[in-house]
Amino acid sequence: MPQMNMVQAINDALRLEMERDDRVVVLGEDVGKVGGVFRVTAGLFDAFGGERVIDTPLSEGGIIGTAVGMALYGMRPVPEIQFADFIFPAYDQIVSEIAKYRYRSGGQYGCPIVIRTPVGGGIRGGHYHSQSPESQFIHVAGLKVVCPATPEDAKGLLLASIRDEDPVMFFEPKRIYRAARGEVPEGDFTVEIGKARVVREGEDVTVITYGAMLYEALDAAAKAEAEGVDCEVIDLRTLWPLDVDTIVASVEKTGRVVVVHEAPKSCGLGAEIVALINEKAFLRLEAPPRRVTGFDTPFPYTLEMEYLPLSHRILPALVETARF
Amino acid sequence: MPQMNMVQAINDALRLEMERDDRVVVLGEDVGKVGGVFRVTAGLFDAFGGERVIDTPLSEGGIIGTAVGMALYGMRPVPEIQFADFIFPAYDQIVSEIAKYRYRSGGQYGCPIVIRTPVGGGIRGGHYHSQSPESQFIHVAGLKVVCPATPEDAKGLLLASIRDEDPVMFFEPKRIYRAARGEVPEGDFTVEIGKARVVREGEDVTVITYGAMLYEALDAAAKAEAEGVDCEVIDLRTLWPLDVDTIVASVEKTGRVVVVHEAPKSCGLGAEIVALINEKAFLRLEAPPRRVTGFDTPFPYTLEMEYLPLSHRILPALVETARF
Amino acid sequence: MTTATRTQADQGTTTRGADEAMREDVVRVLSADGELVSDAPELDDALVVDLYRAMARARACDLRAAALRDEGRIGAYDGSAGEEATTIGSTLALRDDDWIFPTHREPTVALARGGSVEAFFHHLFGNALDGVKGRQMPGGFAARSLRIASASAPVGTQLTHAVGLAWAARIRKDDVVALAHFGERATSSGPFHNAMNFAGVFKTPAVMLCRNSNWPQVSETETITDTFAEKGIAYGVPGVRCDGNDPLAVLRVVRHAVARAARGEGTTLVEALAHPLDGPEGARLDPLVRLRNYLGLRGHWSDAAQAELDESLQQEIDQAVAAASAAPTPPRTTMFDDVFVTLPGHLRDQRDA
Amino acid sequence: MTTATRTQADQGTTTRGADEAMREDVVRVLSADGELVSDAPELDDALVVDLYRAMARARACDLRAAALRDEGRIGAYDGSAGEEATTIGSTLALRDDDWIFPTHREPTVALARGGSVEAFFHHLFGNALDGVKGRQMPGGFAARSLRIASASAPVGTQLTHAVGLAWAARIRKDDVVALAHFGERATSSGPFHNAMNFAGVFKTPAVMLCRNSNWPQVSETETITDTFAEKGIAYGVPGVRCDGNDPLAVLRVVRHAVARAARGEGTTLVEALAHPLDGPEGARLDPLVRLRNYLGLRGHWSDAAQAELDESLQQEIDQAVAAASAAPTPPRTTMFDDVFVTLPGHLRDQRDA
Ligand SMILES: Cc1ncc(C[n+]2csc(CCOP(=O)(O)OP(=O)(O)O)c2C)c(N)n1
Ligand SMILES: Cc1ncc(C[n+]2csc(CCOP(=O)(O)OP(=O)(O)O)c2C)c(N)n1
Ligand SMILES: [Mg+2]
Ligand SMILES: [Mg+2]
Repeated sequence: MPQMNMVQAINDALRLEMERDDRVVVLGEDVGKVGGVFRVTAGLFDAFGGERVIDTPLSEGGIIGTAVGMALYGMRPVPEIQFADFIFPAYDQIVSEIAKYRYRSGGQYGCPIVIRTPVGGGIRGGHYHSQSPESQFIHVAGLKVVCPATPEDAKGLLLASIRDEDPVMFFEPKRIYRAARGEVPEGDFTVEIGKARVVREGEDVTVITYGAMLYEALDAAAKAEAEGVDCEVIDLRTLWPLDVDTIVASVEKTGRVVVVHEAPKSCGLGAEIVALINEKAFLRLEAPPRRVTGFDTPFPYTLEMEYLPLSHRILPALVETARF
Repeated sequence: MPQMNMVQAINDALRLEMERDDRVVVLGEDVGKVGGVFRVTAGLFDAFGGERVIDTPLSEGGIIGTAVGMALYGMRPVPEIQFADFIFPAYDQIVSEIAKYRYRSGGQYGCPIVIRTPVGGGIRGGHYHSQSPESQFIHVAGLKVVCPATPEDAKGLLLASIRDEDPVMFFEPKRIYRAARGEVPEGDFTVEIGKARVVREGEDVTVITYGAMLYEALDAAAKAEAEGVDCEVIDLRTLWPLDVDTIVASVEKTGRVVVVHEAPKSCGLGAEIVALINEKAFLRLEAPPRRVTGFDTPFPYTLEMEYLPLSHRILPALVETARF
Repeated sequence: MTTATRTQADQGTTTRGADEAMREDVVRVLSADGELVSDAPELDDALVVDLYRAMARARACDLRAAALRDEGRIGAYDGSAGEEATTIGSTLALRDDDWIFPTHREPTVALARGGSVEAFFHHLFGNALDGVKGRQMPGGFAARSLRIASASAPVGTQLTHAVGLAWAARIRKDDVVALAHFGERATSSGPFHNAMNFAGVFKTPAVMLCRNSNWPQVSETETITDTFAEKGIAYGVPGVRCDGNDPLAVLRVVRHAVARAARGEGTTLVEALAHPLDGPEGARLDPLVRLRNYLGLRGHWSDAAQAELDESLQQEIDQAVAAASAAPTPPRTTMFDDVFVTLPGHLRDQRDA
Repeated sequence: MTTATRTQADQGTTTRGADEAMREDVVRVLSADGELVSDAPELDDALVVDLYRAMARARACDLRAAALRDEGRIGAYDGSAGEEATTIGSTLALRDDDWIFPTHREPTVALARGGSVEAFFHHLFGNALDGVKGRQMPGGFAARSLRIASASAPVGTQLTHAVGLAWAARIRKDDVVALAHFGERATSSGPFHNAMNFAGVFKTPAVMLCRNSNWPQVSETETITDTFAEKGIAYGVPGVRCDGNDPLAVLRVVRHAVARAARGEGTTLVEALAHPLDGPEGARLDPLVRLRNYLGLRGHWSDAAQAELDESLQQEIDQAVAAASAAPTPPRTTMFDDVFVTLPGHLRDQRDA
């Protein structure tokens, strides 16, 4: 299998699906001739032309709002938002329209749109090139939310997302766009939406994470091992709907949980996971579930490496939870 | 003390503060000559004129975006959004600008804006006149979030909010706009932001709620008493920052918790409260914390009374939690 | 019912007369008394009779719905009684292939596209037979089989949807036009700006139909421009104004815009100036009366025809209301359907708790 | 530094010549060689020298910042080298009382309002002495004492802020004008629509200054209108175009817009057509060279003066960069400040964990 980074894997998925299905169109700011800020759509304009790889005006609301109409007509729009931080001008279209279209039309219409956007910090981007707004979409019923951490998952999940009849928020962890490399199957394959992956098996503490923080969690787990703590690390891959079975099975085994995410702590996905574990495995809990997350501040600039829940912040939580 | 309903209490607070402080302006769709959809601003246009009680174009983004500029200039804008469901066109201005303005300017500027908007269901309003989006604002650092359940709190909290140097989301539970009546102190007084109220004391189960659901929780608590379950009911009043001390003190006593809110369950404020209690009082928990909330669906129309977490849904949760 | 073919529409609008009419300040075809005041394009009398019948049906359903609302038997209902020139006139200017993006005020357009009166009332009652399964307020209908999008409350959002659908049709090289309804206040909304700009840049085959129902009052709160049509200039989208109480004016202007769109020339912004029925000029300018007079003058309508129509509409509506009010409420479990195509675990839990 | 008084501005723009110039398609005062090409309004030579010095200072700081960026010593920095006619010309058209709402490209406007070079570089380094406490990228500065709002990344948001501030000043009956900077692509954003519409309806004393830096290319992706200025028509806001590489043209047009705003006549949309420095015409039309030639022709500038200025700027900048790169990083605990005025419990917990 070829080695690819995340950018290449996503590009490969887009190209493949555009060849396979002529209803698929890519649209967004600078996605065409320029190939996107992160070059994720590079080459697609030349391959498929300006009617399928569309440079739009600078308006996220317009991009997503027109994508709705395209989807109603039977197309498969895959809009790109340059940074997740700039998705909010389109928030109304996403939460009031896309998320509710199937429901409010009594199932007559669907809105199969995949909104691709880079998330997360670690690139010296400050408030507006670093945020992780996934819980602002999870709380709203009607959206699937995906966040791959490996090139293989990025390709397989993107192909699954474009073929899904439901709208999907597809968050791409930009910090590992090029840093995460790995083997990626050639040609067509999908990774099922809604299935987490146990990346590392362990007996003592369950670590639940996703996106770029997977690598921090794995690093902390390796270091915890040196301290005699055996961690199981789960990469959620799909953030909504959650793979509750995989989470609960692990917690049933370990009785101890640490959730790690970049997004601010309060009302983040970590809170939901802790509450769910309380509902599903309360009697098995041997220590208070911990959250190691971004802080409840805007994403800072100079101090971003203090803000992110990196390995050195995860490690003590693992050890303390194991020894509670 | 005079009896007032919520609408009258809020109107009274606005009038009082506009008299006291000429920097206060009210703006929004139909808030002037018409006096607002729910008549909350009735009479203010006649009393203060069109430069302080301003009918704006139909654009929530414009209302909130210009309010930012007013606040930077030293005014105290109190914009109204007709229904919380229509706040999302202004979401970018709220989460990207208002919430971050003080932080990103290194404390040079503040954005003291109070955004008033009716929330909640029970008025046959369907998806778009019923939602409770509070967690979509709590997750974003930099906003205070308030939701009164009584006329007295509505007046006192609104006065405190307008005088606060931080931006405040002021959610008004529209189902009890007229149904909640009570004594309201005349003239000037404030209710401190960040303080919950123990509305009913009890030993067995702590019920944490806010807004219109307070009355459902109290009703369920009264019925639970008949079944021998003694509930303590906390009205949060301020949803962010949370009054953690009051919550933890109660859970330390009861060891059992039920959180009740109208908003969808997943990633709602209830999840955060459960996760916080895990962090602060894990060893005192004698039963899994429960959430009785709106479902993870868009807010329905015909079936809205099945959707809301009314007394008949709260009661079994109280009893089961007490007997766990 | 909507018999307009693209060729007809073309004929109706590429004649010299029609094009010149488009250059008028406010396009008008009928006087208040129903007499032709401008050089009318070829009009098929049978089509005008169809138009009149569809308008009468819409009016009757709107009035009954308002009565049901006032009796508290259904929820809040606005409708568009008095605005049939715009709602129904524009619908008959489209082919069945074309799409309609209504606001919550135009559920009656479904009736003009072959939707049944019974389906209309099932929806208003939000019952188990409602096409949208009781999920939305009376204004929030949808009819995919009729190519009518899902109406909803947030003002303006449907404008970008219409442009997006038209754009998709253009990309697919289909001869399909999308028409969006909206009120004049929606021009202040964000989606208006987005829809108009994308429509301009991508030359989408869309028609943006603005009901200026505040007319002849000026909407000082929304804009200081004299017209809403001129807002098109910012986007390279031509604006046309027409008498919104004149069904034949709306028909002509929308046909013109549709033909223009179909020719690949892009979007037109239409401002229909509508005197509200309860306004000072409402009764005098009632589009229903105006069109009936026109047909009467041409010998295509009579008091007997009117009596028969009234009678049959009342019967149809009575039966539909009886059926709709007798139908059951949607079962509780349906609340959890259609959030996603297949029920996920957490919703199964919530449904079965 | 910004010595313009409202009266001067008025004089500068109510003369016959100035008003006529506003009616030109593209207002231009200087030729590429620095000769007057239009009947100039009274221009105080001392002010023009100030303008030239401020532009030179901005250019020098911008170039050094770009170098620091290329060396990886600071984060992403765009700046506006070559656009000083617009950034600095407009700043000197304002009084100190007036407000500026910049994008991330105009941190140099602070330098033209009395901000120090050292403060400029402390900010770029995001160090403990940075006025915004290291919280934003290099473009995201703020200077309340200079009445400069907080620049940020989201395109367009500051436009409504500027209009809101101007509106507030109008309500308070203060003689204050707000000027917003933005690029031509921002005209597609939602806030542009909101800001322009509110500006029209409430006649706010604001100036909307659009840098069309794509010029002479047409931004086909953003709009199909020929100009960005004409977008004002949709909002009843007059649009004026000027040569964005001509500092005196920008000065004149912005003064005119400011005076108009101060007279209570509302907002003006200014489109400044700027050839980028690295574009085909950039070197020839460099606004710095153009203004230096103008001053030279009038005997107000010399090679010696230039050498002295270059020397002193380099010294000032060297010192500032040294100080800024030596200053410490903001302490970790500061990350939790300024989210709210007082630190709430949950942030105390997070800080002290
Ligand atoms: C985004 C949004 N804001 C506010 C409302 C509340 N609202 C419902 S109808 C209406 C007035 C709409 O006026 P117009 O667009 O002219 O349509 P009309 O009702 O006159 O047909 C308002 C403000 C809404 N539905 N959506
Ligand atoms: C809302 C939003 N969307 C996208 C971006 C990413 N972005 C940054 S600058 C830019 C282009 C801006 O062009 P223009 O407004 O003409 O300003 P210029 O950079 O040319 O000065 C884009 C798309 C952003 N910052 N904000
Ligand atoms: Mg209207
Ligand atoms: Mg530009």
